[in-house]
Formats: sequence, structure tokens, C-alpha cells
Amino acid sequence: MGISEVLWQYLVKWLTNSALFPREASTIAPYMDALYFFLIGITIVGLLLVLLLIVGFSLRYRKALHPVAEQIEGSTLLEATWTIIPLGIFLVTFVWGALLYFRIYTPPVNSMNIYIVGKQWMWKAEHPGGQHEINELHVPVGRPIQLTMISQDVFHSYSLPEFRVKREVIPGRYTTVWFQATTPGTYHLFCTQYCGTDHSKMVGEVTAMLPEDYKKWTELSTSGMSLAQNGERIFASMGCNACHTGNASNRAPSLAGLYGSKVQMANGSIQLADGAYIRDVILNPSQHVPAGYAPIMPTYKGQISEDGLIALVEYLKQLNTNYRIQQTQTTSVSDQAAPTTPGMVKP
Amino acid sequence: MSASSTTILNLPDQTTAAVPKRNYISAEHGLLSWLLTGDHKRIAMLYLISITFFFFIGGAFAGLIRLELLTPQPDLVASDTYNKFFTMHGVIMVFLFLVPSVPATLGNFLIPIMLGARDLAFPKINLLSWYLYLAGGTLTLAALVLGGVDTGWTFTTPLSTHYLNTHVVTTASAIFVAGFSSIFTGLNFIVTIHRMRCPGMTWFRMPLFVWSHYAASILMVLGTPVLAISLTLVGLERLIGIGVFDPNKGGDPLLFQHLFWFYSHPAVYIMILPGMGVISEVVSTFSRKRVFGYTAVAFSSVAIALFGFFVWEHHMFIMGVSNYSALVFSLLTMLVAVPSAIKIFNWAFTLQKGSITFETPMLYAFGFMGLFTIGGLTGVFLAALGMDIQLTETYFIVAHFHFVMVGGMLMAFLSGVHFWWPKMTGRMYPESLSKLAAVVTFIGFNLTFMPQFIVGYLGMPRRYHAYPPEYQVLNVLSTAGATVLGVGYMLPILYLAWSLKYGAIAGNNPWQATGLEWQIQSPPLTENFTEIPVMDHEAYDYEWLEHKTQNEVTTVG
Amino acid sequence: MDNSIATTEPLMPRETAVHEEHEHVFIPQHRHHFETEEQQREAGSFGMWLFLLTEIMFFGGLFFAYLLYRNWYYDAFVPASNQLSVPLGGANTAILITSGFFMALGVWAAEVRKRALLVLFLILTTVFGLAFLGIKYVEYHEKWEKHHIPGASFDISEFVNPPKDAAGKPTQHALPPDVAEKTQIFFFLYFAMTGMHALHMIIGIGLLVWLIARAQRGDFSSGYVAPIENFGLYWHFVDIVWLFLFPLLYLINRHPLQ
Amino acid sequence: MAHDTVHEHHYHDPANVTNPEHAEHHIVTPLQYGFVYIALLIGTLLTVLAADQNFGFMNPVIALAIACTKAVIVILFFMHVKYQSHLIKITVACGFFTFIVLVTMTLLDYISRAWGLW
Repeated sequence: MGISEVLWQYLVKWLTNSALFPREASTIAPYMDALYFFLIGITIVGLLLVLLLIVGFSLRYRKALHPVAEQIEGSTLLEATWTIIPLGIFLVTFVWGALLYFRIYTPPVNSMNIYIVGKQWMWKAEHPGGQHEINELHVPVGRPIQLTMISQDVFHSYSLPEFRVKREVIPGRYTTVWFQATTPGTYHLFCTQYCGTDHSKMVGEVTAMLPEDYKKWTELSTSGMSLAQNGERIFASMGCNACHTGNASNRAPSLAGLYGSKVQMANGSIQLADGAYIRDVILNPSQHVPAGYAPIMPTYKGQISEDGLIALVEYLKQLNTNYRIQQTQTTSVSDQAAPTTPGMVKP
Repeated sequence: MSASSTTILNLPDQTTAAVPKRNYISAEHGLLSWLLTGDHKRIAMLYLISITFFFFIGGAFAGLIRLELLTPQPDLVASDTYNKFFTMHGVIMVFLFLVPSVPATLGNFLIPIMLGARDLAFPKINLLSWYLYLAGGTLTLAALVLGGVDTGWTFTTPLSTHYLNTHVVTTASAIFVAGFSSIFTGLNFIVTIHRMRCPGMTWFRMPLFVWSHYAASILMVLGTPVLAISLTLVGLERLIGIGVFDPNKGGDPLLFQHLFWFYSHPAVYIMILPGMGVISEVVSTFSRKRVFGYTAVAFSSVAIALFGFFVWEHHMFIMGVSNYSALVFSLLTMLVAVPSAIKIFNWAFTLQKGSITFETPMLYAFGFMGLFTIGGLTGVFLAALGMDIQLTETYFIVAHFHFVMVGGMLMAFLSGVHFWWPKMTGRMYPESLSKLAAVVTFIGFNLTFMPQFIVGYLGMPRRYHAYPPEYQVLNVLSTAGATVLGVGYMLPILYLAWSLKYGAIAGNNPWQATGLEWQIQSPPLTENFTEIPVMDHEAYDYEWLEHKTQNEVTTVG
Repeated sequence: MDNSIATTEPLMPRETAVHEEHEHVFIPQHRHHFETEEQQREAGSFGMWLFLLTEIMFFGGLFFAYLLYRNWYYDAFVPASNQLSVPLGGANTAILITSGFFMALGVWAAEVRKRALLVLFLILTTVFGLAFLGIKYVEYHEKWEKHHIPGASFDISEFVNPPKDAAGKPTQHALPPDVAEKTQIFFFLYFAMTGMHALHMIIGIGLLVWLIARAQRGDFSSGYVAPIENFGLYWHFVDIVWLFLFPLLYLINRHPLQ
Repeated sequence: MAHDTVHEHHYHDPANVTNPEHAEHHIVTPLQYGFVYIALLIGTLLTVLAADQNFGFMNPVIALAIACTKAVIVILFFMHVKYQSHLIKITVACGFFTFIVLVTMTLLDYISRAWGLW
């Protein structure tokens, strides 16, 4: 067709640069785009209908052609039509949107969990395998990835436009979202909730890689200590093992196999021991006193950072036996008393 | 009926006509007569001047934002300054321009006359409302001059309470005070509409302008105090440092979001409903026809007001609210979209079998109908839960609410100002120049905000000082549009000021309209009517007007 | 935030034509833009009620915050609520009801145009209002001494190890420190709600003093009672807010140990 | 109270739009105020006594019920809403309805937050 090479390059660059919608890089993207095009279709149809009516009536009944106006009271039939039809369309949109919403915000069970900690003006990603990233995220293609996110200060919002997912990152509570990348490549990561001075610098890169590349990357960039191991270190240094020894004392319950179980509370309610429960027990222990125990656990608020809490959650997630705790128990109990947290008021 | 086939403008003979000697402007002289007036028409003029002043300050900030976004790099101003720009743009435009503009100017001026009353129920409280508005405006300017505030107009906690040391408390008290101005305006309207209609003026003989202001006033009175308490709590939390919204001390930041949006969504209906009232009047007058389905349009205003209180959580869909409440609020948001659709179609069908002419107010009304349709339908995008995940907090939202607020509300405000300018000042605005301004505004608007829909879906976040280079093409288009829009908004100020002195004499009923306000002299007397009229005809009764002008011609002749 | 009621220039009260059967009273302050005095009075009380709607929604936000945090931190709210003295609170409620009673009698006195009685009742309303504020000051002062005012100086030691009563039995459950911190939220809500209520009382008493002055001059003894009636609505509203505040703040759980 | 209910509702001229309901300006006698006053004091006493008994979760319900009845009494008699036009009655109802909407719709979120987690 005789278009010169240079012109062709420019056209391609111009086309890709001013695309009308982001690349579809996750399994949910086509469904989101389908709803988007459906709604754009409705908007165009609605707009054309209204423009047709207005322009048509204006030209047909302009003063020159139709000098005397005929008064029309109105017609309940017409009123009914443009109440029922929009309502019908909007309800279809509602159902379709709700299905998509529930699909995005309920992660599948087998998804690989990555923790995201948002703090004023940067993103920290904590992989269970011990990889720590700043303003970056490396994920394998073809596997559902669940992001468990929390903020250390203000509201942020983890937005991946190419994956069509976005979730607010709130201080004080875990929020989750999941996606499954389909095509390898690097994509945008934005913070879309205004969070202060450098809100626009809180951006990053998400790199979707083929599984084997991802495995190679994990080996290269590991910090040598997985989150669970880091959790165990914090568990010991904070003196948790002084009470949670696992043998039948009524000072503190055994934590082996706690994650995922249902815990009977002192006030009779039953709570699911998931990540949020464990985090809240560490920060506000006396609000989650299990049945048969006294509220003697001190609060660790302000002493363990969000990353530390994530490490502890990961540690408890894989803690099935108290064997290692009792092992370290015999060596450390002899020479050092349970460290008292500063600021703790003597009961 | 004037013979010309392109306009219904019917001006008196300019050689002999003059602005009537006795009118509300010439009734008293001196600054105090204006600053201590109880006359609703004078207060409307005071509001018009102060609102225009704040509109241009807010507009200046919009211009600065668009200038910064010309380039992907953050190179015009520092990040803090940019954050203060968009916060001030938001606060001034929302609380000091959009909420009061049509109700406080056109509403104040016209509702008593349209109802056949001499004045609003509480003239002194009406004046107090203007002074509270001024106090709110001065406090906002004080916050601006002292160093600005950079929380965004939404004051998201815990950012606004613990992580910023700019003038949050000053701005919060400014909005608290301006909120009371809005409450008192709403209160005045409700009491006047209920208690001061002239004999014969039943609810269904009132103009639709009054209906829409009635609905907006309900929202003002019942919604604004919740904003007042949420800003008070933010102020208390900053001053005493207690933890109502602070997660570290056990507070819940989402509680602020609930209280804030409980007002701020009805606020957008406070902004748009009066605009819809203006459009009903303009479309009916320039197509010489009664509004199609009068009762449907009237009840849809009230339906919007009622449903407006049930939908606020669609601003918080991704903020971790429970899935089940998200479902309920998404469904209710779909329901609140239906009355707007009803109104648009009723206006469109008012044109049918009419005798349509295309003066400036009608051009703005057409602009409103087109742009509000787009704005309204893009709102349905955001009400759909799944779609909201991709679209919230991006430029798609910015485009949506600018389409509804600037494309809808501001077009309606300009349409109303041009439509009632002869009644308010006794002078006609220059027709051709104002038509040009309307077209320039329409083009500038579309050029500014259409690209933002696209860049929004591409993922560009809101309130970003710098953005990835691939969005530059669309942002440059948007900034170009903003300059055209700026010109479009500058023109009316010029020729309307010019018309005060040199405009053609308008006479009582230049548009040959049917409203009570068009049957008295323009500018009206201070007491509006020499004796209280008796309403004996339907709202937009052109046969009655025909009959009335017949008698006048015969009796004089 | 002064809710100035439609104030009018006090004209000298002219002789009023009183018909026995249908009381068509010519009110001196009949504003020109109303058709009849009847219309003016109804517009006035309707406008006042609309203003009270904004007050309902204003306090509504606070009541919802109270409802939320009471459910979240009930254990901390119980001992914190027991810090408040019920006798003082109960006395305050009775005082405020009495003040409302005298205000209602004042409205009656204005309607039957007995100037002396009206002035007396307004003064009694003010006195009981001031008594209420006095007791409030005593309670606030006691919180000041115990360091229970929220903010930097808030001290939770009294909740962590509550004082023993004479028989050595603890009067309250001892709260672990992290739950004890949540008592600060109770005290914030207590000071926010009762403080906002006290602010409305102070505004009310300010208006009362002004109304007494005008009543003394006889403005309200010739049939024009709108300011008194509207102020009565405002005062009873403030009374209703306290009727809800007292049980919700003072009586959360008077028998914690059972 | 009973003697003047006879001409409570006399004919309103519908055409008189200026004030269609022309409410008869009803004066509440001090005697009635006395009864209301005593009722309120009894209510306060009742709520204090009820608080000292342990009704479990019913305590707050009783406290609110008593407070609501006292509030209704004050609104009807002290604030004369019982004798005023329908418009005022509807306005009062609107105010409390909007407050109920604020509370219930927001609680809808807080209550159902933990639903999906079991």
C-alpha cells in the first residue's frame, strides 16, 4: 500500500499512545470492557434519540413553518414508556455491574496472596516468599493473585487500570482484591485516592511474567528470609513465646492451627480467625478474649509495624505444631524474663 | 404577534420607550439602601454580583490546573501548590457558586413574583443569608490568602485531620457558615411556597421553576446540617486531637465518609434541580407551548429530592463498605436516575407542535439538554458496581460531574440569566453577540471534557499533578478546550454590563411569556404588584395570554 | 450561630379591636408583605419548625456517631458512663423540664396578654436554665480534675484499676489498657453532645434576656406573640435533645457487676 | 380539654389559598401544662429506676422508649403541634423520617460488614 516506513511507525506509535481504552491484561478485563461498551452504546443511543427529537422537532416546528403552537397536555402512555424503558435498562446495568463487582472483590480460594502496604507516597509489596518491593509488583501470568492491602497512614487506592481492578487501601483494616494476569508486560500502578503532597508520585510498575521467568525472578530478588520466618523472629523478639508456649497453661491459648479456625469468645460470640482477626488481636487483645482466658495480653500497638503484623499473620498461617516454639522455649526462658512492653501500666 | 418569523421578541418602540421611573432599583438610593435592604429583588442582585465574583476566582483556579496539566511533568508549580489549586477550585465552585447560584439569584428574584406575593416570607433572614454567604466567602479567601488548604473539597479523613497542617479549620468553618446561608434560603422558599401563594394559585398552577426550587429547598434544609456536624467533628478532631475518625484511637474514617456524602449527594441535586426549573420555563416560552406532562415533570423534581437521600454510598463503593450495602445503594442510585430521564424526554416533547424560535436562552437550553443527557447517562456507568471499580477516582468521574454541573447547571444558569435579564434590569442583552458566546461555550465545553472521559477510562487518576506521557495528547486537547471555555464565560460579563446602559428597552413582556413575572413592569416595583393578582388560569396558558393581549390592544386602540 | 427570628421594629401597641366571637386582632407589627396576620403567624411558626429540622439533623449526626461507637466499644462505655453522676444528671433533667414548663406558661401568659406573668415566667425559665448550666459546670469541673477531658491530658488509670468501695469490693470491672483507651471516645462524645447542647442553651438564654427586655416593655402583651412562641419551640427542642442525652449518656449500664 | 373540641374543625374556605388551613389559634391552659410537667418528671424518675434494674439487652430499649414518649409529649403539648395545621405535623414527621433514614441506611453498612466473612 506504499506507506513509508517512518510514517507507519509514527501512526502505530500515535495509535498505541492515544488508545481509546487500556490494554486488556487480566481475565476480568474483557468482561469489564463488555459492560463499558454496553453502557457506551446506551449513552450513544440515548443521546441520539434525544438529539433526534430536539433537532427534529426544532426544524419541523420552527416558527417560520409552524407559526401557531397547538397546546398538548401530555400523554400518560409516553410518560410510562420513558419511565419503564430507562428503568429496565438501568436494572439490567445494575445486575450486570453487581455480578462484576462480586466477581472482582471475592478472591478465589487457590489464589496466591501478596500483601501490599501503602504509606504516604510509596507502595510496599510483601511476597510470602520473602521478596520485598517498593513501587513495584512482579506477578506470574495465569494464576489468580490476591492482594491483601492496608495503609499505614491515610486513605490510598491501589489501581491497576490495565487489569481493571482498584481497591481503596484503608488504615486500620485489610481490604482485598484479586486479578489473574493474562499477557506478560509492564503495566501502570496508580494511587487514585488523594493522599497528600506527592499523591501523583505514588505510582509504580506491575510486571506480569511467564511462570518460569517469575520463578527466576523470585530466586534473584529474595531477601533470604520468607515472611513466615520473619514472623517467627518477631514472635520471639516480642516475647510472644513467653506465654504462647503451646503447653496447657491457662495464661494464653495455643496458636498452632489457629489460622482459619472458628474461635469461641469469652462473650459467647464466634469469630473466624483470619488475617484481620489476628491483626486486631495483636493490636486490641482485650476485645478478642477467647473463652476461658483472662484479658492479660498487653497491646502491641505502636510497637509492631504493619509489615511486622503481616509477617506475624504469615507465620501463624503456617504454624501447625508448637514443636519449634517449645524448642526455642527451653533455651531462651532460662536467661531472660518476658520483656515488659514500655508504657504498659502494671495490672 | 410580531410579524418576524425567526423571533418572538416584541420590544416597545425604542424612540419613545424608557425604563419606568419607579422601580425597585430607583426606589431608594445610597449604599445602605442596598446593604440593608429587605427587598428580595435587591438581595438577588447582591447575590448575582458576589456569585459572579467567586465564579471567576474558582474559574481562575480551573485555568491554573489545566495549565499545569499541559505537560506530563510537574513543572508549573510545586505539588503542594497544585493540591491547593484543585482544593480551592472545588471548595469555591461547589459551596460558593453551584449551590447558591440559581436559587439565590433567580430563585430569590422570581419566586415571590411567580407566586403573586410581595416578598419572601422572611426578608430579614434573606438578607442574613446573603451576609452569611459573604462571611463564608471571606473566610474561604482568608484561608486562601493565609496559605491555602490542600485536603480536596471532600476533606477525606484521616488526611484532613492528622496528616496536613494547612488551613483546614478555617475552610471548614467557611463552609459551615456558607451552609447556613443555603439553609436559610431553602427555609425561606419552603415557607413562601406553602404560605404566600396568591388567591387561585394552587399547587398545579405554579410554574415548574417554583416546583424545582421547592424540591431543592427540602434538600437544603434537611441535608446541610449533616455536613455542618461532619465538618465540626473534623475541626474538633484537629483542635483537641480525639479519635472520632482516627483509626489509631479506635475511630472509623468511614464514618466521616458516610456523614459527608449524606449531604454531598443531595447537594448535587440542590445544584441541578433549580437549573432544571429554568429549562422548563425557557423551553416552554420559546416553543410557545405548555410543558409536556406538567405533573410528571413536577413530581419528578420531588422524586429526585426524596430519592436523593438514599443514594450517597455510591461515592464509597470501593472504600470497603460491605458488599450488601453496596448492592442496595447501587439499586437505589439506578432508581434516582429515572426522574431525570423523564424530565429530559418531557422537555424534548414540549417542542412538538410548538412554534420554536432560537434566541440565546433557548440555545443554552438545547446545550443543557444535550450535555445533561450525556452527564446523566455517564452517571449510570458509575452507579453500576462493577463499572465503578474501574472508573471511580479517575478523570472519568471528573468528566461526569463537570458534564452535569458545568454542562447542565451552568448552562441553565446562563440561560436563566439571559431569559430574565430584561425583567431584572429592564434592558435587553445584545442578541447576536450572546448567541456567539453560547456557541463558543458549547464548543469549548465539549473540547475540554470529552477527552477526559477517554483519559479517565485509560486510568489517569484524579487530582494528579503529573501523569504518564501517553495521556498528554488528551490533556492538551482538554486544556485547549478550557481556554475556549474561559473566553465563552468572559463574554456574557462584558455584554451584560454593556447592556445595563446601552441595551434596548425591554418593556414588560419582551418574550410574550405567560409567567406572572412577565405581566408586571420590568424592572418591577419594590412591592411587585400594585394589588395582589388572582390566578385564574393554568401555568403555561398561552390562550389566556392571547386573550389578554387581544383585550389590551382593543382597549387602547 | 444566631437564629434571628423575624425581628420587627417595636411600634407602640395601639388599642386592639377585640371581637368576642372571632378574634380578629390587628397586630401592630403586621409586616406589609403578608396578606393577613394569621398568615404571618403561621409562616413564622412553620419557618421556626423548618429551622428545628436542621437542628434535628445536626444533632442526628452526633447521635449516630454515639450509636456506632457504643456498639463497637460497649465494654469501655460502661465504666466511662458510670463516671457520670446520675443524681446530678437527673436533677439537671428535672431542672430543664421545669424550665420548659415555665417557658410553656410564658407562652400562655403572652397569649392571654398578661405582661407581668409573662415577664415572671421568662425570668423563671432563665433562672432554671442558668441552674442547668451551673450543674453542667460542676460536672465538667469534676471531669477536669479527674483528667477525663479528651485530648493529650486524658488519663485512663482510673479505668485500668478502678477504686475499691468501702468493703474492698471493686465497683467496676478493671479494663485492660487498650480497652481503657476507648473510654476517651466516650468522653469525646459526652463533651461534644453535652457541649453542643450547652452552647444551644447559652444562645437560648441570650435570646431570653433580650425577650425579657422586650416583654417588660409590653411588646408581647397586645396579641403579637410570635417571638415568644418561636422561642418556646426552640427552648422545648433543646429540652428534647437533653431528654435523649440523659438516658443515652448517663444510664448506659448502672449494674455492671451483675 | 374536651369542652373546646366541639368547634375544633370548622369549615375552611378552599379558595382562600393565602392560608388554606386557617388553624384556630388554640390556647393550651396552664392546667394542661401542669399535667404534662408532672408526666415528664415521672418519666425521668421512671427511666432512672428502670436503669437500675437489669433487663439485659432490653435496658436501652426501655430507656429509648421512655425518652421517645417524653419527647412526643413535649412536641404535642408544649410545642402545640397537636393544635396546629397538618403542614406543621407533616414537617415534624419529615424531620424525624430523614434522621431515621440517616441512621438505618448507614447502619445497613456497619451491620453487614462481617456478613460475608464466615
